[in-house]
Amino acid sequence: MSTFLSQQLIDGLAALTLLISFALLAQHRMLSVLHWFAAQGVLLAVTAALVAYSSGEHELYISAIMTFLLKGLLLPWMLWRVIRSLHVHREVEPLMNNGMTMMIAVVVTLFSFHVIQPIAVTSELMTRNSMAIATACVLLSMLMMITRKKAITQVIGFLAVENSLFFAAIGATNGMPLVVEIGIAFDVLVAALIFGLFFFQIRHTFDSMEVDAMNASLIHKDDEE
Amino acid sequence: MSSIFFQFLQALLMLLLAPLAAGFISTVKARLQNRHGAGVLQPWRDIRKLFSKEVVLADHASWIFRFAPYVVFTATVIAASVVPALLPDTPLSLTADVIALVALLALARFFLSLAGMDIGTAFGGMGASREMTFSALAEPAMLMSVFVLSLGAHSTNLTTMIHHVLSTPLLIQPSIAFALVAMLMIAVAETGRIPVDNPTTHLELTMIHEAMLLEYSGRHLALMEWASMVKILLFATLIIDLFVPWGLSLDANAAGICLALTLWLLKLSILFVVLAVLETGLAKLRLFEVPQYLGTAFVLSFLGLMIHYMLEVQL
Amino acid sequence: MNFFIATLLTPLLGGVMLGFIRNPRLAAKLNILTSATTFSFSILLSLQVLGQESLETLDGWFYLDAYNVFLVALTAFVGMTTTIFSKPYMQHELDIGRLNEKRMRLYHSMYQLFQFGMLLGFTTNNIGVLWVSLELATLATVLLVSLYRTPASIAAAWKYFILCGMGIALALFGTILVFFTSFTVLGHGNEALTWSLLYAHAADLDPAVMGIAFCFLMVGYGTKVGLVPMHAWLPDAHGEGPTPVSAVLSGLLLNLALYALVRFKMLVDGSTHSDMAGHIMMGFGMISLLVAAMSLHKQRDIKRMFSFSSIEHMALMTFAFGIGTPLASFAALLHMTVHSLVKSGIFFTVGHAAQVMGTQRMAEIRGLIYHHPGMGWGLLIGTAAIAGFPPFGVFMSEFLLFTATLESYPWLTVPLLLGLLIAMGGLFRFVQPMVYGETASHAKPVHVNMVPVYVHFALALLLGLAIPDLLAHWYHQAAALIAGGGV
Amino acid sequence: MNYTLSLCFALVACGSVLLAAMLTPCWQQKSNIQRAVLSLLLGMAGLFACAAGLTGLASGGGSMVLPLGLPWLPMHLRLDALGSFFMLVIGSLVLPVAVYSQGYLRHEKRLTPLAVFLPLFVLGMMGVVLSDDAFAFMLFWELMSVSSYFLVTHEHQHPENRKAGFIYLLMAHMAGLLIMGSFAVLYTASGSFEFSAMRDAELSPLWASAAFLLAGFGFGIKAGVVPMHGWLPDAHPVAPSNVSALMSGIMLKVAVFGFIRVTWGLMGSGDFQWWWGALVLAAGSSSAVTGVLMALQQHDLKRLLAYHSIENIGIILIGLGLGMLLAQAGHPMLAALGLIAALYHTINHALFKGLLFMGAGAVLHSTGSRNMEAMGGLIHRMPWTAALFLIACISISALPPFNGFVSEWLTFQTALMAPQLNGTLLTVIVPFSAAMLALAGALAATCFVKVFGVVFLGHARSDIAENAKEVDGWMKLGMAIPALLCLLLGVLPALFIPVLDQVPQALLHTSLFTDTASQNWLWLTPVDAEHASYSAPIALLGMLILGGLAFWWLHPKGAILRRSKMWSCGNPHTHARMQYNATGFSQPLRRIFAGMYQPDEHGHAERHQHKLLTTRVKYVVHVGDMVVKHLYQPVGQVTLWIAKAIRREHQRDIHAYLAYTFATVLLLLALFT
Repeated sequence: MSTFLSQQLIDGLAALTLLISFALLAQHRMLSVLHWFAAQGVLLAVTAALVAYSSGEHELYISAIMTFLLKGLLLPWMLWRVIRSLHVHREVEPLMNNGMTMMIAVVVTLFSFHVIQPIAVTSELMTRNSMAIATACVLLSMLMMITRKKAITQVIGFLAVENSLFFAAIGATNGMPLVVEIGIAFDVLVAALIFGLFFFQIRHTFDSMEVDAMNASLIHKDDEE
Repeated sequence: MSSIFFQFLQALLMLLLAPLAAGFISTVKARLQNRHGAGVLQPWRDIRKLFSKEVVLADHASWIFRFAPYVVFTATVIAASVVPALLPDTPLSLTADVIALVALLALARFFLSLAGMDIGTAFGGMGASREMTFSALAEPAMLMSVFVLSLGAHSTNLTTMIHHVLSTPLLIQPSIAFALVAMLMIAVAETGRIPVDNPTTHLELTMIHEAMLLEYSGRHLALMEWASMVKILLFATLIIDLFVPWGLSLDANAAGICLALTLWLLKLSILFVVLAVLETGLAKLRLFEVPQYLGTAFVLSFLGLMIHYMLEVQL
Repeated sequence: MNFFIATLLTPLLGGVMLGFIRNPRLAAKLNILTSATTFSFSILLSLQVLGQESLETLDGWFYLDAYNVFLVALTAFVGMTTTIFSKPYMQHELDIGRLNEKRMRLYHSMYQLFQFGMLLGFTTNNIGVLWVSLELATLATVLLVSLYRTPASIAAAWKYFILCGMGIALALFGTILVFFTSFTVLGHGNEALTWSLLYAHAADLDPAVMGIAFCFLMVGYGTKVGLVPMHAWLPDAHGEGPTPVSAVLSGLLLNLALYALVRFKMLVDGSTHSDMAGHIMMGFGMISLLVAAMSLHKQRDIKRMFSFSSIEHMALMTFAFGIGTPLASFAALLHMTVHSLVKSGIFFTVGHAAQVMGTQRMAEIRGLIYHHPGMGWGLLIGTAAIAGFPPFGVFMSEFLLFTATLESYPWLTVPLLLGLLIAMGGLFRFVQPMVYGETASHAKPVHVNMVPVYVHFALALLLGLAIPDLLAHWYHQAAALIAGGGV
Repeated sequence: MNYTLSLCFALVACGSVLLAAMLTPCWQQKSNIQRAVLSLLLGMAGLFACAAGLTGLASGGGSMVLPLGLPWLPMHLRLDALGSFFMLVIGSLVLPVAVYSQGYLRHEKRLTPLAVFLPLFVLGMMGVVLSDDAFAFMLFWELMSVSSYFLVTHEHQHPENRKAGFIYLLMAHMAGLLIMGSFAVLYTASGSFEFSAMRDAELSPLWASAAFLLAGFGFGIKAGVVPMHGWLPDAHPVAPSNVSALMSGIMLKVAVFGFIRVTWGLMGSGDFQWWWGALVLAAGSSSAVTGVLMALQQHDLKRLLAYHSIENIGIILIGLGLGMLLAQAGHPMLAALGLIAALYHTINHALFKGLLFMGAGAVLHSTGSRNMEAMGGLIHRMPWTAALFLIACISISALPPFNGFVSEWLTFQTALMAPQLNGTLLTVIVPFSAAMLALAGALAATCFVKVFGVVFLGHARSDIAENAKEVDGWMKLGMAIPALLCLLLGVLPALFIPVLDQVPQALLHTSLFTDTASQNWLWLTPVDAEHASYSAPIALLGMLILGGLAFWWLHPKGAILRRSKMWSCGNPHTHARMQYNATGFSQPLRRIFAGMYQPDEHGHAERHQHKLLTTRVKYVVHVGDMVVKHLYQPVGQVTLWIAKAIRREHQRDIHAYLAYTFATVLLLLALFT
């Protein structure tokens, strides 16, 4: 298949990823958030495979598989376990209302395109657009971390950021060197494990998954005159 | 050699004339009040009598109390002997310039006040407190009025200043006039006369100088009194030297000295008559009006200074 | 033999081994042993480098130059002294039941892993691996911060984790951006992430991309450095974790983050040929300095307070590196060294003091100088040293920084001096009543080991009086390297 | 690098204090040995410092380089004329204080901190005087500040002492930073930290003014110049008295030294601008008057003395300011006169203020109180202390024949050079400042009549005063030395001033004493004999002869002298409480200067049954320091306010912080791409 076509495909996938980021931001029900997250993982794996195929860098297949297993299956499954055992599939109430969030999201996306524009002009890379999209995804996922109260949604936001980064690595640079990939993947895994460990700790000590509840325990020490 | 002799003559004159001066003032005052008065020699009699009397000392009077009279007396007399009465330049006149002279008097005052506080009576402390306070306010004013002259003469040595005044042609200098008035006011305050303080008063809560002498007796009292008399004469002579020095004999020959002596006595008597008239005419100020009085003197002398720069100095 | 490997493997293996040792006393001893070994290897390593300007091994995976060699030695040294301090300290925590054997195991093993992460970060030549190692160190410390499992410690760890996680993610994005432009130059392989090669080809990198990359890296690694406004995690993490962890956090981890930041600054400068990176760093430094200095005046918790002082000093270094002249860089490097020594020393003292009083609330810590003179004087002298009083090294570095500022940006000296003054006031406002005053009744007898503290202060003193030629030489080289010129 | 005798002396002095600081901790347990070692080494240091100073002034100093400090900047030490003089100042007080300490510290519980930090403190001061590059200067300067902080907080069980220490350290640090600033300005001009390079550097007027202002405020804070003096009256009294003596006696002088070193030495009188001198003159006058006026209202003995330090620093500054004005007007010789007046007052103040603090220490030592209202009649129980204290009182009151008068006289003489200045404004301002000087001097006399009268004369006002004991020989000896020096410097200034004259020769390249003046040891005649002259020896001699005569003539052989109850206007049964006390003594001034003091007074009469039957009357007055109230406290409050606002920011929840990071990224991207 011609690089041009693959480029087209990659751009399409990039668009999808952006869409999913928006979806994650918009979602209210915990489980659907999880679904979209899993979908994003799978999408990444596909992108990786595609890039591997088109650029002929076979080590990318490995990372594609890794991604699929880790981000498509393992992490969502873990999170699902957590949600179920902690009974937190209630509605997730965001800090600010949805419309507002969407507005900001759109602005942020435009902004990131504006930021990447100079590169697009100067650099002779074919994958520059996907870099712009990756930037947007990163910022959107951060926005998600900010606007959600529940600890779990924050984590999903965090992992979404990782996903967007991975997408940047794949889509924009045809994948980082394997060692680094593995290292990053390993870190993400460990992070996820620690998260899981934390959830139970938090639940156990605060019997709530609200972040504010935790915050209170920190504030008091500064408060009295 | 002769200059040294005249120096001692001059100092001696100061010392001996002082009681007479005091007597003179009180007699004039008495006459002004239609009294007969005790006579010019009365202070001399008092002093002689006090010398021969025994000293009664409070139980726990410390050595300060006995030491003070001698310091007060000697400091005042040394200061007096520096002021030229007959000759402008005598060997001792270089010993202390005006500033040093003021300082010597301050030393006397310092010990006087300490003596006042030594016995621990309420009056002594009161006197010391007031004396020091008011003199502290008087001192800058006095120096200011002296500066008016010494800045003109480029000197603080009395001799030089006198020569300067003598050499300058006699013309009306407003700055000098201001300085003179200020100096007179200060002199009244420093010597503890009406309207600032009343030397003849006792057992009044208004007294300043006398309050510190209450515990003194015998020779100590005599020295203290004598010192204060010398001080009056000193200030009078100082004013004469600074403002109307004409008549001092520039070289030490008998004729000149005699002329100078007569002129000096004349000037003194005029000054003292004025003082006596003022004392009879004026009432004593309330205690806390004294600062205003001294402040006025300070402002006057400062004005004199400014006028000196603005009108009289040819830059 | 290759000392790189030795230096790195010792803590790694040590960490794994300590994970299986149940007896805490034995574990503590082994902990010390491991760190001591690491330290001796690091010394040998630096001696090896001493000859040549820089050293690359394992086909360029590891790289030592004047800039990081003494940081490796410093890290290993502080790591060692901290283990010595932590032996009695953690034992006491165990005795009063704040910890159990299981957690002690976690503590020791994680401590060594943290060491591994640190050393890897300092020695690696690959900016990707640098990121990985920093993340590793972070994860290890997250577990250490939450060691006590108290609500506050959990919350602190969570905050630490989320904020730094986000930060570190941004850093990774920055790294990817660098790769994005570099693989066009250096081919699609590890070379494109190898710092020494990047540095060599810095001029060929796309300035625009590097600019954007630095923005992300600044925020990302800046979070780890503890720069305002990304610093919120730092006081809590310091305040709630065990004191040895606070000590290494302040003394070492922040250094690593700043080290990484400066490495990237060197690349960016080489690529953009502008002061953009420097100005960004100066801005962050100045703001952080003032905010931290001000916050020092309203504190309740002793460890939080000193963590704010850490922010202040990291800010000073960031500012200095931002100025970028050789003199400023020299000052920053010196400051980095002395701050690590003094601040960790202070944390040792503070830890003991908190144990003696049974609280970290400064209002309840009183009259140290009466019942534990050594401790009291330690805290007092340490504070004086960190506040920048001579003859300690902090004074010397601040003096140099001040001069450098005046040479380049005269008007910035005003806020700089103001910040230093305010900070000093804040520190003494609280330290004085703790050290002095009426003796406190509730003081408990605690087995205290003040030797590491005094060693640290003695070194700081030495650096304040006269910098050894060897070290000065390194500083000069490093400063030249960073600034591209000689002092 | 040339070693000379003087430099070696100086090094020995520094060495022995360093040794003291290192050795004394060895005898933690045996406080006697510790004390002995301390006093011995300190005394040695003082002795050698004096030697260094004298030889340095006589036969020139030397310089050397130590392998310390920055890698590319070894530590430069140099002993020049100015340094030698201040070495002399330091030595002449450290020696007696060392002797004094041997007795004073006998009952000290926690001797070790003192025994470590006192020598370090002295070392710091000597180092400042010796150092010849900015880094060494700052190093020793801050060493001086920090060690003196530890000495101030030595008796830290009292909260107010801790507060004083804190403020002191803060101000000292601020001073240090400002001074560093001025050095940095000079550094940018010269490109080197070495003073030798800074001397040659050419400064633009703007930068010169910046350096001058930085140095002025920096050293001014440390010297306690109004209005930066707020820390001083709190800090000096709370230190142990021997330390207070050193702090007031020398440390403030080291600040003066620094000021002279930077302005006269490094910038050079060529760079002076007319308003510099005017500023210094104004600061001096205000310090002199404010200091003494505040002192008058104190009844804590040591606090009172501390305020007098402010006054005397003011007098020194008046001399310096006049010198700067005259130098700028192009009269180096008259400038030299001003400089010499200032230096002379420097050493005088070191001596009598040291003596005063030692005396206060002796009183404190034997009564256990600093409160003057509790004293009285101590002259009977502590005759020696009283006599020596009196000498100091006379000296500080600027009365002949003691030393205080000489320096004030010289300052007056300088002030009378006003006509030499160009510009009518200055020529009027200058005599006015002279009047202020006169006022300060006279008020000082008032204040010390109060001090001596209330503390030593009259009846004992309490049991502690009743049962006071005379202090031991060491302390007497320690006080006797400066007392003797006060007299010598007062009587034989004409011998000492030619030695001083080295300093203006080094700084202004001109000598004060041309042929006209250098007549003989009898006469002190700056400029020339026509202009002004003062002969302390003759005056003293005259007074002795006259007093002797009077005594010999009046004092009868069988001394008729009867002791009896005091008369007290016929009411001999007065209670000790009826005496004038400190508060009463200063009441007139409190009323005259009420506008400046703003005292808060509370009178209150307890009446019994009937409204005419007053049983007891209570009167409380407090005079606070306006500067502290209107300058220091507001600054502190603002700081706390901001700190609070920031702390509120630190209590938000995690989303806020994430938002911060997010915003920061966007901001950076927006700004820099």
